[in-house]
Amino acid sequence: MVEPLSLKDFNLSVADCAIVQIEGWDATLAKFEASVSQALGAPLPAAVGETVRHTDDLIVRVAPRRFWLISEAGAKPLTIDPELGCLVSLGEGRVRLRMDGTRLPEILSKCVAVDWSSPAAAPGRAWQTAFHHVPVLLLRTAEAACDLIVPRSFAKSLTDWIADSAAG
Amino acid sequence: MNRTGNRLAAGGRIDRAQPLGFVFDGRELAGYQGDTLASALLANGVTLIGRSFKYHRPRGIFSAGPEELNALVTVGTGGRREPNLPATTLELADGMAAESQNRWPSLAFDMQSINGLFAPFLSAGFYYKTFMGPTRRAWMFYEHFIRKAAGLGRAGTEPDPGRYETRHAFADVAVVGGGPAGLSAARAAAAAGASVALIEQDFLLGGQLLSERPDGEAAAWLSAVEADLAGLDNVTLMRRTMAFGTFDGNTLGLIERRDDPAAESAARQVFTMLHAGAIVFAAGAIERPLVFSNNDRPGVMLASAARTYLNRFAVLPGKKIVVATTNDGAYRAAFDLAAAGAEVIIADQRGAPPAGLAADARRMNIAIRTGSLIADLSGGHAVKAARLSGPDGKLEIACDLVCLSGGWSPSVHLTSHLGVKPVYRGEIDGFVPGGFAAGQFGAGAIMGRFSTADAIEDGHRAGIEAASSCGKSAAVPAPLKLDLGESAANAFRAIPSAGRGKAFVDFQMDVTAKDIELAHREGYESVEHLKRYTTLGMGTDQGKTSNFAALSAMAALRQATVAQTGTTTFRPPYAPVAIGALAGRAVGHHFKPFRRTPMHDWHLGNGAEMLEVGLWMRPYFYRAAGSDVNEAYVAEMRTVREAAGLMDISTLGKIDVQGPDAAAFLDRVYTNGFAKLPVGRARYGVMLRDDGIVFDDGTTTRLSETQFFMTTSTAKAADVLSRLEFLLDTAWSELRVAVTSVSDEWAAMSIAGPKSRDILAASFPGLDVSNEALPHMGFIEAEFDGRALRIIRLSYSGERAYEIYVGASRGERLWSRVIEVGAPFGLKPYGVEALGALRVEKGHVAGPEIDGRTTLDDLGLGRMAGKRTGFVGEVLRHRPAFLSPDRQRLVGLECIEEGKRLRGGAILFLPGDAIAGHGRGRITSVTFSPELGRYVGLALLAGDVATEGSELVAAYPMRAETVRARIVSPVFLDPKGERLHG
Amino acid sequence: MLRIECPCCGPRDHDEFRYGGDASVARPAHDDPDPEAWYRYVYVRDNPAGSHREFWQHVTGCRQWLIVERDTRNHVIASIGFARKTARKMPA
Amino acid sequence: MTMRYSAFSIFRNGLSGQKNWQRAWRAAEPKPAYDVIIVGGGGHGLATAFYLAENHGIRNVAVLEKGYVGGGNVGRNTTVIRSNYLLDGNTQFYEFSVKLWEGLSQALNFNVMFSQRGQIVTAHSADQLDTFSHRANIMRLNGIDADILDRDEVRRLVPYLDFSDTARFPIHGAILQGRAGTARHDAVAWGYARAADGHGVDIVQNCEVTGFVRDGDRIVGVETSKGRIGAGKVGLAVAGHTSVLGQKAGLELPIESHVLQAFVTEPLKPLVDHVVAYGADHFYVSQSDKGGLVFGGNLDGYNSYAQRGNLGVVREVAEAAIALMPCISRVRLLRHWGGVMDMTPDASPIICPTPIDGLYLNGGWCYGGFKATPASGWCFAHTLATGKPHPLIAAYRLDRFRTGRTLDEAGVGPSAWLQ
Ligand SMILES: Cc1cc2nc3c(=O)[nH]c(=O)nc-3n(C[C@H](O)[C@H](O)[C@H](O)COP(=O)(O)OP(=O)(O)OC[C@H]3O[C@@H](n4cnc5c(N)ncnc54)[C@H](O)[C@@H]3O)c2cc1C
Ligand SMILES: NC(=O)c1ccc[n+]([C@@H]2O[C@H](COP(=O)([O-])OP(=O)(O)OC[C@H]3O[C@@H](n4cnc5c(N)ncnc54)[C@H](O)[C@@H]3O)[C@@H](O)[C@H]2O)c1
Ligand SMILES: Cc1cc2nc3c(=O)[nH]c(=O)nc-3n(C[C@H](O)[C@H](O)[C@H](O)COP(=O)(O)O)c2cc1C
Ligand SMILES: [Zn+2]
Repeated sequence: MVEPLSLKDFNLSVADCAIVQIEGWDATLAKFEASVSQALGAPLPAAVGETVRHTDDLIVRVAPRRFWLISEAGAKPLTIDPELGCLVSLGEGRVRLRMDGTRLPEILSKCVAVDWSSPAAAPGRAWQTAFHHVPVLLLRTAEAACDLIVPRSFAKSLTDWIADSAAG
Repeated sequence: MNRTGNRLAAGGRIDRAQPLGFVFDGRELAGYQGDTLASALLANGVTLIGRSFKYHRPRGIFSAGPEELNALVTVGTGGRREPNLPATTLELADGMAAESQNRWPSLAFDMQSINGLFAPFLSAGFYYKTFMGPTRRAWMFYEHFIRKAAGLGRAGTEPDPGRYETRHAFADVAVVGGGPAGLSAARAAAAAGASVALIEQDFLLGGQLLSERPDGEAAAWLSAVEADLAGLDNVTLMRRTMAFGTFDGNTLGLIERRDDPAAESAARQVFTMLHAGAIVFAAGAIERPLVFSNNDRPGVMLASAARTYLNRFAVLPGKKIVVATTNDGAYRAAFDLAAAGAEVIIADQRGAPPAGLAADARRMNIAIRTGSLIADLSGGHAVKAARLSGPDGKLEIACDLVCLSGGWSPSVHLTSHLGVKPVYRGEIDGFVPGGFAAGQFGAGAIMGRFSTADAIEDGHRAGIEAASSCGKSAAVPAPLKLDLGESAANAFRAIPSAGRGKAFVDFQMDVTAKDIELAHREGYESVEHLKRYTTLGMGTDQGKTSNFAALSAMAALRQATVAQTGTTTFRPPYAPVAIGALAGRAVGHHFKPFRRTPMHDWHLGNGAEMLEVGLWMRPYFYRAAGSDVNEAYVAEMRTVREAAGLMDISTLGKIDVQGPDAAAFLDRVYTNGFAKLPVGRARYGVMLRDDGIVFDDGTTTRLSETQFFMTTSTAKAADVLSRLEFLLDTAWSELRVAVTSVSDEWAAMSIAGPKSRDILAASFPGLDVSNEALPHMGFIEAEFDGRALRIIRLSYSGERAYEIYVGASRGERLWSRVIEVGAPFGLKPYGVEALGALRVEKGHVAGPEIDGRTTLDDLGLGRMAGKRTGFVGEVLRHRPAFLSPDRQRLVGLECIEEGKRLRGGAILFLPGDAIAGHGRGRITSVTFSPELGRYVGLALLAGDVATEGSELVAAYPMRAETVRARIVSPVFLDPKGERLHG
Repeated sequence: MLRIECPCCGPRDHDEFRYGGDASVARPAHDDPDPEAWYRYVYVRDNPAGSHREFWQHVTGCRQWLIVERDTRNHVIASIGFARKTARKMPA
Repeated sequence: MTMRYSAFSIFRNGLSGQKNWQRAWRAAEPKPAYDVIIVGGGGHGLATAFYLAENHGIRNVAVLEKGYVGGGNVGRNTTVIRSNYLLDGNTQFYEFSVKLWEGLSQALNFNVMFSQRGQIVTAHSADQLDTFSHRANIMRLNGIDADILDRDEVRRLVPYLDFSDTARFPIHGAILQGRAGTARHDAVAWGYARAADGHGVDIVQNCEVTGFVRDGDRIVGVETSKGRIGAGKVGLAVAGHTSVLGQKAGLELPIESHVLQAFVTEPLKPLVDHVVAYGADHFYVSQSDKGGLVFGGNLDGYNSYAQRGNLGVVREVAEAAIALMPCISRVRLLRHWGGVMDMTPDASPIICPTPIDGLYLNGGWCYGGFKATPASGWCFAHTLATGKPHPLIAAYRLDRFRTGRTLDEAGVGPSAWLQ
């Protein structure tokens, strides 16, 4: 359905990605975070937009009480005590667009309002924003590389947009 | 080429090594790289360029920038046709073909110039006073001709093949204007450590410095600073880029012209939304003309423009030149023109020019007539002579160029877009920015700092302040200095002269001094009334050169000060912007990118006619079932009722609701209860708005004690989620509930019909889907191809039916499997038209009934709420109007006239009623029922006449139809629901 | 563009947000039976020309509902915070 | 006695160098008191004053305008006039207004250039065409002209729209009201002002009402920037500023002020001969007699008194414009501005006596009040003169939100502008 793209100075490949969303309740958030980071064996990102890489999982704080566990190797079984929070998997509904190349910032600037040079978009940061009104999550993976996680139903339309932006 | 030799042999910022050919009104002409269309035309001795708006007077080139109001041309043909382009801003390109406008049959001979003869009667606003008879529709007749006469260029009617780009950019400091002030501001801000974007509409940096001799110290300063900036990687130089508007949040709208005919595929213009930490406005100032009789003749030009053509473009626009001025600035033009070999005389309205200037003039034997002004000009298509009048009497001077300088107006446009009114400053007799929002600064001529030296030091200061306002305050080296010794004197108010001919204030809109007097006489004396009554400043240039003269004239008439009369409102864009550029990439299929279900490609591959529903592409019907929708949907209904049909329902909104308080939460958002819903069971639910009107409906399934799976209508999915989040965040934060959209997560299909269970069993051999294991409203969970699978036994069609949900990545695989397994049972896919028809037969309400005006009771669903309280909308749904007996309620209708049919949108009357007004109700949905063999429909009908069995008349005036119908139960088949159960 | 500085995502154009109207009107308890209270909550607005407390949801970001204090005469934003009332301060 | 406008008067004044024209209306300074004070010199306020004098012989009337007459929404709107309303109460009112428009230039002796060029709203699916047919049926049943067009008929009328097979939202058909059209907005304000002035009404500009004078719980006058002025009755017609004055009077209102933008292009030779509205999104366009394409879209979507909008809507409108008429791409935007809209929860107006003795309200016109100007003035004048609502505005009561008798044409609910 969605084709990869390979140009001079810009590449786009498409992959599914396992995402598990976990969310804790207000009053018991600290306990929730403790138990989750214990279960994962990793600290949780302290602020929205920060990420923690752990083995082949990426933990992203997408909202004050909400985290995404994004894993290359398929979702891991994880259980959450309902008294502390809940869990829902979202990977089926998202497509990961993996992009790199020196033209990336220029091409991205035609797609999303992300200040490539700001600390909040530095490598290792996550940035939720709108791509022509569609909610997307941008993961800055390196100096000139990022993943853009987009809703599956829009994936084709948005990659068409990116391809056209890359064309000139 | 150069047949009139206006082009000098040397000098200018043009590249004589790169000649360019172009065409104007069919004439082949030549210019150089670095020319504008205007400079190239002048070089070729072309002085008649266009016709004015109202009187069709001949007009020439007036300025050298975006303030141009005479020399408008049309470039391109077909979809590339672009009217009303100022020749002064068009960068000359090889092969450019331009046409003059607003003339017929030709520029030289224009029929409508006879308007000039009627001028005495075509005074400002004359059309408000006539064209009112003989009949009431008379205006429609006159308007036809008035519209033809009005307008300037003609737009194309074909689609634009050009491409446009939209982008976002960020900078600590944005500097608008690449003149001395802007350049030194950029340099200072960059040195302070800020990232800087320098925005210049021209294709060269330098601003007014480009009008200085290209071999002088100004040029040296310019190239030094430019090299400087080019070397810094925290500075972006944006040439050919106009800042068209200032918006909230220090956002600037920018348009970059690329117009590279070589690269069709590349964007011809780029629209940038620049988010800046701070903005320095260094947009400079624009020279004003003088108002006198026939001041619009071709060959009349702003003094600074003449100087620009001479020094930047190496074009000497005249040989015998009269320079009329009120200030020192124009002397510099006079001197340069004289030095280039022209014969120059200066008419200075002031009693005495500064001694220094007078001496210089004498040395260059330039005559100065002090206290003098131009009384009149002669010449038709080109100026021939100027009549001066002053203390030493009248004097007629033959000339081919007249240069005007009535002082300068700071370009405050962008600083006013956020609603800040400019303020008057006496020492420059002009308006400067009336203050700045946080993070905004001004520098140079825009602030009334008119000398280059001042502009540079002012820009330096502003650059430093702007940078430090966004936390960048490294030490900054002193600015490169440049002093051209201009005096900034500007305070002498130009005196309009009263001659016999028309004295134009707004050349493009043909507004004259007399029009302003008339407006005042008739009481249109507020500057905003003046503008609207005379159309002053309403042309393509928005009065950049003309507004000030008009304001001061009105002030004089009102015996008020210019400070009191004030200015009209400045609005974006600073100069006109192509609408295509504002749309950018979001055109064609990129306008509202659409959504595909996981089975999208299968539908396309299997003859589905697609229909867009709220950005989703859905199968409307399948061509295999019939050649057109009416044939197909009936066939598809039959399949469902007799065997089984498969429908893609992936577009349904799906929301995961979890938490210890999830059940309590649902009890509050739905009109019916969910707390007692057993795990593994589904329930239909309706939500209200706070005002008691039905908001949305759907089913919710309890997956566990603390987890629910909610579905919403396709259309309302986003609104419902947002609403739930609103309630949890703002009102009920004590509830431990999380809501998450899982609409994209699940591919969903509904299999409906008597054979559905057999097909289900065959599709999932391992699963027990017996009535016991999976009763109506039951739910089971399993896996398919390693992905979660949910089956809920729900029916919309009234047949035994199941909704199958599977991980989206496996949607198409499962769909194909069920289709394949189901084929022997007669399973076929069906589309939304059939779905809609099936639900009507079953009496289910949908969009047409849930129209944002109906209540639970209107839809006959009151019992769902019963005596419950405490849910959203519960209190206001009992307002008096909703309880009145004639409130329209849902009923069923059947057509009782042979060979006739019901139609949605028909208006209902009682048999006795006059067929007029709003009737007793309306038909909301209809379908042909293959089962009943006739048309049936749902309607909203006044409760006081809605007795089952009685007759109605359905009127459809648009088809001149009336049909008799009978009121029946809205459930047309299987009222007991036997097909659902068992 | 209004630039709304989301407490957890940073400054964004307002078209990343969904407007939620006047935040100064207090929603009655879910089981409040008083029609007058609901009428006032749903319909009556101060609609000041000046400082206005209003709801915005960061829909294409963290999806939090925020309360923004904004001057309706010039769109200048004075303060922004989460709408959710919580004992602890939320991690930004 | 005001000089009559006619071809002849123009001819005579042409010969006498335009020297003999009189002021269109006097530069009145406020008297100590009036029988009726109308607050707001917009279309509705001025029309009300005119009909008070013309229909009811009440001439001791002042219109108080804080700025210049016509400087509000009447002077900044996209001037679409139509009567294609669905709901009982709206349909008849707006049709009455169109009927008044049809004779307005003659009634005012001022050419308001009412141009019945017809309004076309495109439909983009069979369902949408059905809902248009429902509307058209209601219009016909109420004696209003309406036609349903198929794709080819639309194409014949407006060939420059996108009929290609790549159109994002293909045109399926349209609804046409032939008697709909546009008028010269400023002329409406000036024409009513001049005609009211001719009847003796004082039109006072630069006079901002800052408060109300009470005698017990009755309002007997207003405080203004030009001092206190007594009044037998006070009628509010301040559109976007209704809440501001409502507050001062202690009137609780279901109104929010929102900004709506409008756009105009450079002057062009005739291109768009109708009013054309896009059924698939927020965009509508007509061409002014001067040649500019005048167009608009949706609200900016947040409370505002700033009379200016932002880039988001500028982009959305441009995108929709090109989706509907691709040839507009190289036409250049000349100017865009905003107006302050008095939005009600059902997007229908409020005209009625208020709970406060002596105070009458005319507001809540949202983005649809220009077309209503004559009928609104006519009916509000009746209400002020008789103390009782005119039958045509019976539905526009302030208490309808309490009772539930709202008129929600779009069915979007109390916070339309939040969607
Ligand atoms: C961009 C835009 C497009 C529109 N398009 C259309 C359209 O196509 N068709 C249509 O029918 N309608 C349209 N409308 C709506 C229409 O313009 C308004 O509903 C209508 O003009 C409002 O009535 P009015 O003319 O009396 O308001 P206004 O002209 O705004 O009059 C109100 C007056 O009250 C004055 N005022 C306010 N406060 C005070 C005070 N304290 N003291 C004294 N005076 C005061 C204001 O200065 C103003 O002059 C549009 C509106 C806008 C902004
Ligand atoms: N009395 C006089 O002779 C007199 C009066 C005024 C100015 N000046 C001269 O003007 C200069 C003042 O320097 P300055 O830098 O303040 O003004 P400037 O005119 O030299 O530079 C302003 C620059 O801003 C650009 N600009 C304006 N609006 C823009 C927009 N919206 N988008 C992009 N670019 C835009 C212009 O193209 C120009 O290049 C001095 O050289 C001075 O000699 C002389
Ligand atoms: C129907 C209509 C046509 C307009 N045509 C023009 C025009 O041709 N040129 C122009 O400069 N402004 C035009 N305007 C806009 C006005 O200049 C002005 O922006 C608008 O009335 C709002 O006033 P303001 O900008 O002073 O606040 C037009 C406005 C309307 C309502
Ligand atoms: Zn956020």
